[in-house]
Amino acid sequence: MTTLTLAKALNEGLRAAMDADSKVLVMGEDVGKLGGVFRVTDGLQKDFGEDRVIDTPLAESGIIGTAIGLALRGYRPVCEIQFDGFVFPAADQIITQLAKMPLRSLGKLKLPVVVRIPCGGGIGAVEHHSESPESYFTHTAGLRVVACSNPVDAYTMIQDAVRCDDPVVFFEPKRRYWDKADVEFGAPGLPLDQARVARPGDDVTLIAYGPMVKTCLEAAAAAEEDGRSVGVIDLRSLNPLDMPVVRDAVNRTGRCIVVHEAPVFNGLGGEIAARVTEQCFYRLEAPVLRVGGYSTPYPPSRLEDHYLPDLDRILEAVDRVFGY
Amino acid sequence: MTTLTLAKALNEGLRAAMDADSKVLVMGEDVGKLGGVFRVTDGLQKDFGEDRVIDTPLAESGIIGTAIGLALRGYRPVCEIQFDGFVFPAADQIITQLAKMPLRSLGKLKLPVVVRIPCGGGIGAVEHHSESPESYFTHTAGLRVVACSNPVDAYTMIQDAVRCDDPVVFFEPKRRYWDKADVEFGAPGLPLDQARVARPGDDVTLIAYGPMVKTCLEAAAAAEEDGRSVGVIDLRSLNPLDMPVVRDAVNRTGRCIVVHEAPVFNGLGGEIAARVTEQCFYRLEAPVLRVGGYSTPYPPSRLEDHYLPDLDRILEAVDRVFGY
Amino acid sequence: MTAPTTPPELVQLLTPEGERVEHPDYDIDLTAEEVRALYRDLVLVRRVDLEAVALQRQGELGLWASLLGQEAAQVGSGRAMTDADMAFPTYREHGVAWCRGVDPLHLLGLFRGVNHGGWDPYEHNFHLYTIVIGSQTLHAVGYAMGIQRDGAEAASLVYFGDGATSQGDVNEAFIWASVFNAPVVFFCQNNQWAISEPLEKQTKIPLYKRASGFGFPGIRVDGNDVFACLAVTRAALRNAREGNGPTLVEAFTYRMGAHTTSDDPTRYRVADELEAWKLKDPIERVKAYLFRSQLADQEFFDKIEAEAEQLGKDLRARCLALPDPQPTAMFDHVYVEPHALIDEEREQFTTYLSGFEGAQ
Amino acid sequence: MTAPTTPPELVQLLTPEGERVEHPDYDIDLTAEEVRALYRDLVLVRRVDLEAVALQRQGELGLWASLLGQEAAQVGSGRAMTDADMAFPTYREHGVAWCRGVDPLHLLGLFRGVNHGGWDPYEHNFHLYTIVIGSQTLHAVGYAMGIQRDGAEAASLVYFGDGATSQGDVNEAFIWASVFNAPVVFFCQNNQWAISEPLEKQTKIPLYKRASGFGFPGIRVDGNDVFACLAVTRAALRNAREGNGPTLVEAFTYRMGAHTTSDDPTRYRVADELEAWKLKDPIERVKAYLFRSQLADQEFFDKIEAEAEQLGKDLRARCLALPDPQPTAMFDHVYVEPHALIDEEREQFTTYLSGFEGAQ
Ligand SMILES: Cc1ncc(C[n+]2csc(CCOP(=O)(O)OP(=O)(O)O)c2C)c(N)n1
Ligand SMILES: Cc1ncc(C[n+]2csc(CCOP(=O)(O)OP(=O)(O)O)c2C)c(N)n1
Ligand SMILES: [Mg+2]
Ligand SMILES: [Mg+2]
Repeated sequence: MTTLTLAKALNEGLRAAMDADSKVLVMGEDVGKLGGVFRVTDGLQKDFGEDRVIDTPLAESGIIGTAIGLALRGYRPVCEIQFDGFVFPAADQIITQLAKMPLRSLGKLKLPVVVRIPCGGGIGAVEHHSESPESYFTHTAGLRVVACSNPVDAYTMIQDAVRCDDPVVFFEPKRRYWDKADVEFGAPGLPLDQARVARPGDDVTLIAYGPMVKTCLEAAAAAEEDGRSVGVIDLRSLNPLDMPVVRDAVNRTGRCIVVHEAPVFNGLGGEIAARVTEQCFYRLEAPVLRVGGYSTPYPPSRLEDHYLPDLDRILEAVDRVFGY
Repeated sequence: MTTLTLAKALNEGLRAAMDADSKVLVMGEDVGKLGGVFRVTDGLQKDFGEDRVIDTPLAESGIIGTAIGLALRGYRPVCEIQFDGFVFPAADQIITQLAKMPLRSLGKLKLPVVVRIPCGGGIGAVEHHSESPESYFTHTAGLRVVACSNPVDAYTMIQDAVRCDDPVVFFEPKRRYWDKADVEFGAPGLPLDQARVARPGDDVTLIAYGPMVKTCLEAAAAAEEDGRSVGVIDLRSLNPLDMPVVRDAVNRTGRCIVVHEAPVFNGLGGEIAARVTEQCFYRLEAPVLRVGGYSTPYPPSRLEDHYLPDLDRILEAVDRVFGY
Repeated sequence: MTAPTTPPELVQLLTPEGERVEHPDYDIDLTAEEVRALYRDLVLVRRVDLEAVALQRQGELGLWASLLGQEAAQVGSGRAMTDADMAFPTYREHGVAWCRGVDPLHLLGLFRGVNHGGWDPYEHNFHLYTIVIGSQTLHAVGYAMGIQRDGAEAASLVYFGDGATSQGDVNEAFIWASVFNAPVVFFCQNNQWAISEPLEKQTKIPLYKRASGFGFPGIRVDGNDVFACLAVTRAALRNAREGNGPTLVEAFTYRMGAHTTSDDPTRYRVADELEAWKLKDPIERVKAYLFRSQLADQEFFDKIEAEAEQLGKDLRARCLALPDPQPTAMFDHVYVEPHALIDEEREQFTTYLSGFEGAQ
Repeated sequence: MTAPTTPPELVQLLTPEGERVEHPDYDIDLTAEEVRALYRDLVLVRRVDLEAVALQRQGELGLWASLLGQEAAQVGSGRAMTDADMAFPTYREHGVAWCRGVDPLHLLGLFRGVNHGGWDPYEHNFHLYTIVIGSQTLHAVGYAMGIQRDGAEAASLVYFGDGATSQGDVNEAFIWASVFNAPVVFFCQNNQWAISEPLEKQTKIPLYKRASGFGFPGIRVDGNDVFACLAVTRAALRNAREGNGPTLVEAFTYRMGAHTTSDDPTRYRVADELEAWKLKDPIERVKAYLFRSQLADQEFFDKIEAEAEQLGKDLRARCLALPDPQPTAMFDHVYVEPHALIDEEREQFTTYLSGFEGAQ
């Protein structure tokens, strides 16, 4: 057991993946000497060389496009997108090529490419550095989308993502990069497509992923003081969703709130709400509520505390869901 | 009154918009002499000149990026994306610039840019020519997203979109381009952000837009023979949604089905289902059901009839929604 | 052989009249058999194309993108590759597919809508058709970076059109290839048109010059001259394999037909242009050369003609016999590993379908 | 004046030692007053930058992207514009902002997180900062196409870095500008680094040569020489306004500081490099020139120094006084016209907020 930050857990996970398979490459802007702006790739170039840890030209479409080509040649590239807001120049390569080429080839081509995206707000950054673009990818068939929320998962999930033969978009909660936990090297985690009951609860189920898991756990603890038993599910996998775990929880509580940083409108919360409602219709005491970002571009950082779901907003939703 | 196809109605609408305001430009690939691959811009270059109807280099990011620049200089560009599947190279300019620049400027800049996208399947085309990418844009704050379903709306909506001072993503149902209706030149339509009750109904409400409106109307007619009164709402505006119209209908029927061609997973249907459930919770006799594309890339054309919602799939959902 | 008659910037080894000419930097020694083989390729490839157009007209294909006029560019470059090289085509490289040994039936399958690409790219080292303009250039560069890492003797050869040169991706591919010195040859078929847009909508200067701004050589070759296309591409590929980095080859040619069967070129180009280019037909000049140099006789030409006819007939028959995919096939291969959502939807769909059984 | 000492490809009019040199194609006649004004700009701009770095260190700004070392490139090009020209900056063009008359407080506001860009772009013909690398190059070209349509006497001047040249958008901007002959000047500040990546990760050949492949002129100027930057940009802008199309100007300079205040350059570059560039400081050479040619005396320098101090002090005070925006401000200006969803969310939010009133 070693105490690691989430960033360091990812770093160790990547290191293990590169040790295990010489075809694994890391590529992106500033991933080499600098070790990435969040130091997730720190030291990897020094240890694995410039052929396996590639500082690329500054162009995201080029990063994903050449990663696809490398994958076609048998490599397993792990691409870093420097910040959430900079994934869009690569949208075409991700959506029309990475996601669709395996089907296009009737399974003859596989593209084990991982696209790592530090995501979310709460770090006081300038524009484009605090976004949550997961819905653009969960809506794109052919991609797997996952989000880690803590160092233990980060360590195993990144390795599982690298081992996965499908393309995986891997979200990392940047404001949790410095959160610490004890990580056991070599220990396996939950399968990549399974959700985790982060906290059981009888009265209401909070569904979250990435940075909001911690916030939800805090809200659950606060609610307990008011005598409410609030469960929290950490989805981990955003596409596919682990509906059995979600269903079980909601069937028990009859009340459900989805929490994410992305704008609510047409966000993943809508999908979850619609599915939960269809699958647990007779058990629901209230509509599934959603707490998330507003339908505005991510605001300047002096306003982000208002924009982001926090304890108060979650607890307010808990109150509301009991109002039905 | 003149009988026009939907394509011709758009053409006449664009012509009227260009006549009304000399700042209106049309730009895109093959929009000039060819008049666009669907002839929506037919004859416009001949009549308005190459300065106002611009055949651009073959690059979608360039089209939207330069359109933004032209808008900053006071022009009102109407950009054509040749097919739905080719909008992604422009994703960055649309999502990080077009949608966000007005807020970024605290309202000092407005970007009255229209992005026209022929969308949807059913025409037996090759890959990338049959997609329904609306969710990528409805989830993007700062954009208005609309879809026309018939020649009458096409004629007025395109003019309203051009007149609108916000950026508008304008979806055109390509398999309905050749549908005809009587159009009255100069007559105003519903406001751009309002939904239309395409058919009133007492038992169940179908919510659709673009190409699926016609399919829903046919399904409603078929259901009537079975004694079911099925209403159809043509959303017209996908962001914002016209919730009052939707709510009224669902509160009456207590049953609601959303139909679209895009994959159901994290599609607009999820948002509508979540909202309707929250706003009409006590009136709903059944969960809001969704009929849409599957979570696969758009299939080869020999399979598209299986992929696309049709009469049978809608009627099957109608049966199901009565099973609750 | 005589001195060249075209501007020096255009590499030409065989004139439209079928005369062999010299070029200071590029030449090629072909045996009679090799020339006859090239001629056969050209004729058969055109025949496949013709049959496909006919099939489309008769409603058997949803669409077809004809290569008419571009046979030499495709066969010349296609035959320049070794087995180890990897080709990345657009949607029009039927001639290259032929050279790589891909059964033309697979191409028809795609345009018939039976699948999005039915061949095994690794079997022929011929990647799937890419429809999104320019995307494949980055794949080719990435693949070439893989070749570098493998220490293999191979190169990527990537095809794209004049219109494609305007896409950001293509220019990023130039940058990547240059910076990483990747073993890739960029083969641009400048057929003068991107659907209805003439070349001047994409560039003000000859396209092959684009490369110089990225720090690697560009060269323009007569795209209707199969010898020149072979010689120039072969040299560029060898150069790439030897670690000397990328080359841009601009094959100067002409799209003799419509953009695709959906297109109507009379709306945007004049007939004269086509007539002028007909005089530069890529097949006629090889035929003239074979005749003139007595490398082939009428019997040979008749034999090829007959082979072409048979090929067309067979292809048609096999195309009509192409079975539609099973409905549930749309769920296959979306993911390589099990995926709960796909499984759920497949099951729902199967149940739904079974509801129709016995009905009607 | 003496003969130039730098390689001919680099336009230089003032050596690092403060000597005026000649250039065959570019020269400039500046009055003493003009030179002193440029010096003042350089010093004040550096002072603003310094204050901002200090404010960031003290937690008053979330981030700052220092222009240290790039003052001459920015002031030279910034002063080359007429009022009618339109500038499109990245996130580092504080010196250009200064030349356009934008209150530096607005720049601080952005980095403090008060807004995403608080000035009126039309008031100063200085567009908002663009953070997504390269996007603004297309906006500048589109704007220039608007200028063409207006028949106006103006041009766009768009800024970007060496790293940005790898983005598809920038290359598409080159194509558009060339094909439409748009009145735009591409001003690339090659400060040798894109965060931790040195120039050779973006290109193998000098960046100014990129333009030739797109069919328009490229020129490299000493980016630490304010005279040369002024002369070359002025000529390029004039050329653009006169209908002769785009120019790429590569200002060869150096990022003396960290990429931003979040960056730690000791991880990726050696101290020697910085020392070498210090000898080419853009301000020192103008000071030396002013001294040497007796165009200014100590009193002048002292006055500017004092003005700079005052500017820094004022700026600090005004920065600390910057009010946070109202919470509901995040809903303003998302759309120009009424939008039901925004209205609904604003109302919900207001109700939610009011629940806290009186609480605690
Ligand atoms: C990204 C993208 N935009 C638009 C299209 C539609 N489209 C298909 S082919 C074509 C023209 C291509 O011209 P060129 O690159 O010269 O190739 P050619 O067809 O002449 O072989 C266009 C615009 C597309 N396939 N992809
Ligand atoms: C599309 C995009 N990708 C990545 C980034 C993150 N980023 C910010 S600045 C920068 C380096 C820019 O280098 P250069 O263009 O040389 O400009 P400089 O910062 O040196 O002025 C990077 C990678 C970004 N802002 N936008
Ligand atoms: Mg072409
Ligand atoms: Mg730089």
